[in-house]
Amino acid sequence: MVPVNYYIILSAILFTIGAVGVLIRRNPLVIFMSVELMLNAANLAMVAFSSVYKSFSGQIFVFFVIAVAAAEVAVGLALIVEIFKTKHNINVDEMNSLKG
Amino acid sequence: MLLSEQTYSGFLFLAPWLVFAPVVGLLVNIIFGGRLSEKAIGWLASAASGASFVVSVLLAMTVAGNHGEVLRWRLAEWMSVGSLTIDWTFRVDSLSTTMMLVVSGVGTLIHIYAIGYMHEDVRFKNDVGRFRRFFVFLNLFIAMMMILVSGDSYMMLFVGWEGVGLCSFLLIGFWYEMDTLARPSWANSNAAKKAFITNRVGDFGFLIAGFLMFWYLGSFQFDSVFEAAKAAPPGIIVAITLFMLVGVAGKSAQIPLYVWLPDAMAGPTPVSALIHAATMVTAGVYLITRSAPLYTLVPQAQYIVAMTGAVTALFAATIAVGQYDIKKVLAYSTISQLGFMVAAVGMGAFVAGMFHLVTHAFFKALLFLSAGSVILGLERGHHHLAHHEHKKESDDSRRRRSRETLRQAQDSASDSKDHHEEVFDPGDMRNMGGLRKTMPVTFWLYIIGTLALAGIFPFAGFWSKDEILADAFTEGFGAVYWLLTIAAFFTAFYMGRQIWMVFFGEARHEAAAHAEESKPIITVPLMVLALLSVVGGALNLPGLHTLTEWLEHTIEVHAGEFVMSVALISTGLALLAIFISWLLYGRNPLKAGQPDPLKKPLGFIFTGMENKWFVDEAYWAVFVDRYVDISRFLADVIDWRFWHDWFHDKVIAGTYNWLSNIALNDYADQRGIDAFANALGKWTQSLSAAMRKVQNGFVRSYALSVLLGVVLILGYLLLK
Amino acid sequence: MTVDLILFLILALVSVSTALGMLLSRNTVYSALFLVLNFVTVAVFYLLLGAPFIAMAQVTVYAGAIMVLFLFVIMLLGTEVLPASNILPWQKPLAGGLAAVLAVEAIYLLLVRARSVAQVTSPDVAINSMDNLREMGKVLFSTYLLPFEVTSILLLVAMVGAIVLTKKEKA
Amino acid sequence: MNFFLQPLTILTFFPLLGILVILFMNSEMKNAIRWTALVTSLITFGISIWVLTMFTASNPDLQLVAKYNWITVAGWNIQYHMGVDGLSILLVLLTAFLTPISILSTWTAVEERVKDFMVFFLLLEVGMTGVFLAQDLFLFYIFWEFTLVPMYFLIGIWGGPRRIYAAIKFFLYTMAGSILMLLAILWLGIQGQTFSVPDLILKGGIPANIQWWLFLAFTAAFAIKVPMWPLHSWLPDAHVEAPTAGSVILAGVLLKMGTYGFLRFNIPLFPEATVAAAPWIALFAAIGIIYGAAVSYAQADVKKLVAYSSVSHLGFVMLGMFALNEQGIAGGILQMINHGLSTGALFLLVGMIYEQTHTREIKVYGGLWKITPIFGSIMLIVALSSMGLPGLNGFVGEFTILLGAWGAGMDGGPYGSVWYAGISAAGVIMAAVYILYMFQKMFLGPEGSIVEEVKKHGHALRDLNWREIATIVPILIFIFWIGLYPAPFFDLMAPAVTKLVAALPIP
Repeated sequence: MVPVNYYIILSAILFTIGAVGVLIRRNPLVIFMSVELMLNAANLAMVAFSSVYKSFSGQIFVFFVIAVAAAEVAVGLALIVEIFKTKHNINVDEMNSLKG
Repeated sequence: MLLSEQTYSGFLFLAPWLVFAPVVGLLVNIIFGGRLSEKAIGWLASAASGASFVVSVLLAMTVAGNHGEVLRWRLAEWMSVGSLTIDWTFRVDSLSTTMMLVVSGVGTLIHIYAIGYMHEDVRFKNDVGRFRRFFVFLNLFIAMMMILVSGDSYMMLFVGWEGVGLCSFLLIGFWYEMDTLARPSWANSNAAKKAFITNRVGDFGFLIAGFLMFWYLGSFQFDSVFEAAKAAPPGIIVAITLFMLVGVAGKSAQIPLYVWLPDAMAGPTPVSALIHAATMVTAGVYLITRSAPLYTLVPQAQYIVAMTGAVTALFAATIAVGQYDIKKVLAYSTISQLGFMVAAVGMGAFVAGMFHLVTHAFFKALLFLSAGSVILGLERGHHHLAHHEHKKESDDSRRRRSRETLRQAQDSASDSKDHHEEVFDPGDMRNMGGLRKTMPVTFWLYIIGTLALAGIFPFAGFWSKDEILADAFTEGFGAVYWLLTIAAFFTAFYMGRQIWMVFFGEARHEAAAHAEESKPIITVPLMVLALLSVVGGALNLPGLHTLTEWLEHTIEVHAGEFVMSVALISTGLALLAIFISWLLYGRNPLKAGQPDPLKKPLGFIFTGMENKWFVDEAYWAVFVDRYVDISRFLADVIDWRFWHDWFHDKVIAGTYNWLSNIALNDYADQRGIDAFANALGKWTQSLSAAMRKVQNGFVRSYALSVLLGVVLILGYLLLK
Repeated sequence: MTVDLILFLILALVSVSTALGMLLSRNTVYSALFLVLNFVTVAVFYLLLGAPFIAMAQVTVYAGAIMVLFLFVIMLLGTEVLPASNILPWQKPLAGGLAAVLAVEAIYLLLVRARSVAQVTSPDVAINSMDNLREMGKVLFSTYLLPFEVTSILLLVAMVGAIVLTKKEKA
Repeated sequence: MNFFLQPLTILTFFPLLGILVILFMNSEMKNAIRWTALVTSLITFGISIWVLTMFTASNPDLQLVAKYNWITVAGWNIQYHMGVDGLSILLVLLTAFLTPISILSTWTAVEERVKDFMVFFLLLEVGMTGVFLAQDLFLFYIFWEFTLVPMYFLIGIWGGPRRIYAAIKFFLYTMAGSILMLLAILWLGIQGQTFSVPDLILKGGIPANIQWWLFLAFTAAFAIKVPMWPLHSWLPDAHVEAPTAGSVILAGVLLKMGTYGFLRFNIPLFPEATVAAAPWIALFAAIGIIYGAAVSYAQADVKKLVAYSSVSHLGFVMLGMFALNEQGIAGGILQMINHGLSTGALFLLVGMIYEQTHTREIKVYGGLWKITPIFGSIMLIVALSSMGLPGLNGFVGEFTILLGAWGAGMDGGPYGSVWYAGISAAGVIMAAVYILYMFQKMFLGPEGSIVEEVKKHGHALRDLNWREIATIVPILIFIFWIGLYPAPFFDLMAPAVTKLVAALPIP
């Protein structure tokens, strides 16, 4: 059978790819997708552990994560749309009004 | 004595109504007076005062029916603290009922008189609304006077004592926005204030006497005090009686506190008659009589009291000679007569003093009210003229009067400086003359009053004054006797002078020529008083001693003997004085603008008399101005400039400011702590300027630093 | 090598390559489509791990709803391809380096330092069957009732929030 | 729950309820805010009457006691300890009585920031009532300092042109004295293991030399508050600048906190020091009486005149209390009430005319009695009460005080000389001088220039309206009541006073 370590390593790789995506892409939509990928990586790890320990908790947690992710995406996309409406641009490199 | 059985303390329960009746009267007038007519207001007040009189009569009957036993009616507790207990208790005995009868009797007559008098007065002075106020005050006065005479303790007496002082203040200052000649001025209100404050000086003495009394004799209640006094050290009794004398001097206008009474003539004439002649000013005499058991214990104090009275009697009589104002003459006469009374009670002749008090109340009220009638008569004449002949007034008389008003202004120190040329003084005897033709009723009433005052047989004044003189003579008060006898001579003289100047000769002013006689509402009360002035002597005729027997129940008395030589001397002197006054003023009546015939022969002495021996000026210079100076100095220099501005603002606040600003802020703080803190700040600033570059506002680079953190933490975990 | 392992390795390869594809595509639409593929492979992993309910949820919610929403927005905004920019020039190499370190660290941590755990063998019947759904439901509506309800409120709030955010302001 | 249902707790903190309501009101609803404040203070007055009905006059001890542990850390034993006895019941009633009157007096006088004003005013009432009811030194100190804050703002916000100066001076001056008192309180509390005043009195036994220092420390706080000569310098500033209602409460109640402090703490806690210090207090009191009377005569500003007259009147209170006999102390307490009524009424009346003329300079007035007869008559009664005319309240207090002071001056008494009483009695004459001066210059004589001045602005001087009469008449009722029948008032305090005197080491 497949050792659970494999699943975990896969999860780590996916998570890293997601993290790189957040860091190097300038399109907020892609950044957003990368965030989703990271979430998925974490979910995968949790389901794997749930299977090892024969407990529902991991799965239940994943269920909630999915629900929250849905909510997050709804609000996040709404924000992006709104930003685009006011700035006519969604390049994150041009949004540095936080600069101190 | 079946009646006495029935009236035994039967009417005693009415005692509080002595006070309540006038209080009800004044309350009704305050609340509903605005809707009542003048007549209704006046008669209501008179009825209230009359009710008081009726109660007094009933109480007197009760006392009589009770063989002169002292009766008390306790209304309520007043103060009770520790060993101090003072009640509102009414004391009904022969002495207090005598005073009640005089006060309410004369008071009621004057109330009625005032209905007529004030009706005209408020119109001459253009403030009809003030009619009601007058009667409210008058009723208040009756109430306070009743408290004074019916109180069973020194403190209840003191309530009335100060209360009448208040009424006196209110009524002297009744026309508070003008002077006696109705010009806008502070004069009347100054006179009122002067009266109150002078009385307060006397009350200070009364209070001190009270403190001594309480702590050494243990009570304020009359009988307890008298009982305890018998065992007390005489020094204490001397102190008490002399401090009490200060109070008496204030209220009864004796030297040195008499100065307020002449100024008090600023009040309307009924007030002068009621308060400043007949009743309030005699309160001091009543007080000494009431305290007879104290005074008889200490002959030294008695002697001082007697001398005070005698000296006042003569001193005031001399001033009266030099006065031109019809009421001022009477005012000094009142002081002089009060001196007689005080001298009498000082000598221990309490009955004589009370006797003179009663008769004096009759005839001096009569004289004042008649003088009021004269003044009104002149006012009417002047009013008449002002309406019809004002323009025709000759230049000559105008010039003369302007000169006169100037002199009057100089006469009274308290008068305001501003005065107009065209001011007519209806009270100035130099404006009168020949009034016997225009005002015959008043003339005859005035004659009766004068004869009574001068002590001519058989008028009331003769009997009472003579009893005082006889007592002085027989009791061995030689100096007092002579002082009083000379004073009696002066009395007859200035009264004669007044009669000749006012009623005889020719009118010296158009107003006098057109004077009109007063209405019956004014003259009828006068007739009653005149009748009393004639027969009042019957109260205590030698041999009968009705009053003596009456008062015997309350105070220790001795029947005054009738000394024929004394009577003959005083009557003879009085007749002589009247004759001299005829020589000076009656034979050659004064002409308009002519100076007083006494001026030449007496010279500076007359100037002194004219100017009241400059006592007011001296008091002003010694006390009043100094007090003002001291309080100004304390207020402006000590309290404000030194204590407030300099010490607090400059020294305390200034030092604090200096400490905090210069010493701490500049040196310690700015150059020490601040310098260090600033250096620290600068360093931080440069550091943060470098760090700032990291904050580029790009979300991705922030995320990168997050990742860096994650890597570092993980690395740490790995290498741990 | 068992069938399971082979299947896992193939799927893992697909999963990583689609993730990289998402990362490296210039066109956003392609990125989205790569991601859909990735999600589907992850769903298969869930099935392998005996979590059919999560797998279904993954496919419907993630691969279906969310990614369709993404595509809608991409089309709506019309910004499939962004012009090149040279702001933050060191961002890319730094990010790549750090990510590599992270991956190495994570794998090392998991393989060397972590306590070795048993292989995923013969999943439990209760878990690995159609009972899974029933059991999940029971747990969800008993032990986790409150979080469940809170989540529903969260979704409602998100919905309202999204509407409010994108609503046109009345002038 | 029991804690909140104590009558004294309710009495003290009830105004907070009103504040809560007012805080929720729009600050533009001025009339509604005024009514709320008025009704709150009236209910508080009602509660004080309720307390009075539960008060047993014949009991000399503390009554209606509420006692709970409050702060008991580090060996401290601080309690929430409230109680009322004959020494304080009248002052509590006075506070509850004057507050609605003051609020009523601000109806048209305060137009700006009405909400803040009423909140501060009700807070002030809480503080004042607390001061008179607190039986724990620590609690007392908190209430004592608490009153400073609302008063500071009342003067500083709604005052006259120099209000900031006056407010800061008032605050700092009072604070300076209080610090010393705080030290003494801490010493007492730590040394005695309790802050409860009755317990400390019961325990007693403070060595005489330490008593002296503690006595002085307490005196520093109270003498400034009274204020005793020569620490009165803040008073004219505060009075002149404070708004009318502030002056009324300042004169009516706040100053009494000082004299009450002497009565509640100095005399029973430090009996030996009290007896030893009595001649000195009497000396300063007598100087204050004469000095205050003389200085007020020379004032050009009527509010200042009344302020200095307070120095004189409070001198009487101090003189009476330190006579250490029943007459003196009972008279002192009654005089506190009298001064609150008379001087409070004087400030009210001055405020009423000030509202119309906007000047307090005496010399521009004159002849007002003719124009405003009701106002003049009421002023006359109040003025006479202030100068101690028998039959009105002022006399009863002054007379018993002077009587007591005279007794204290006799052989064996704490004063040792009757001169203090004798000289102070001369203050009665001087009171007549300045009061009559004020009355004459404002109400008698010819019309003053202000009459024309006001007419120039298009409206004539008017007499009191119904609201103003309603404000002043309750005070008049008490002026006559205390003057004619003070027995109920003396009865309330007599047992407590007897107890206080009996505990003193006087032969």
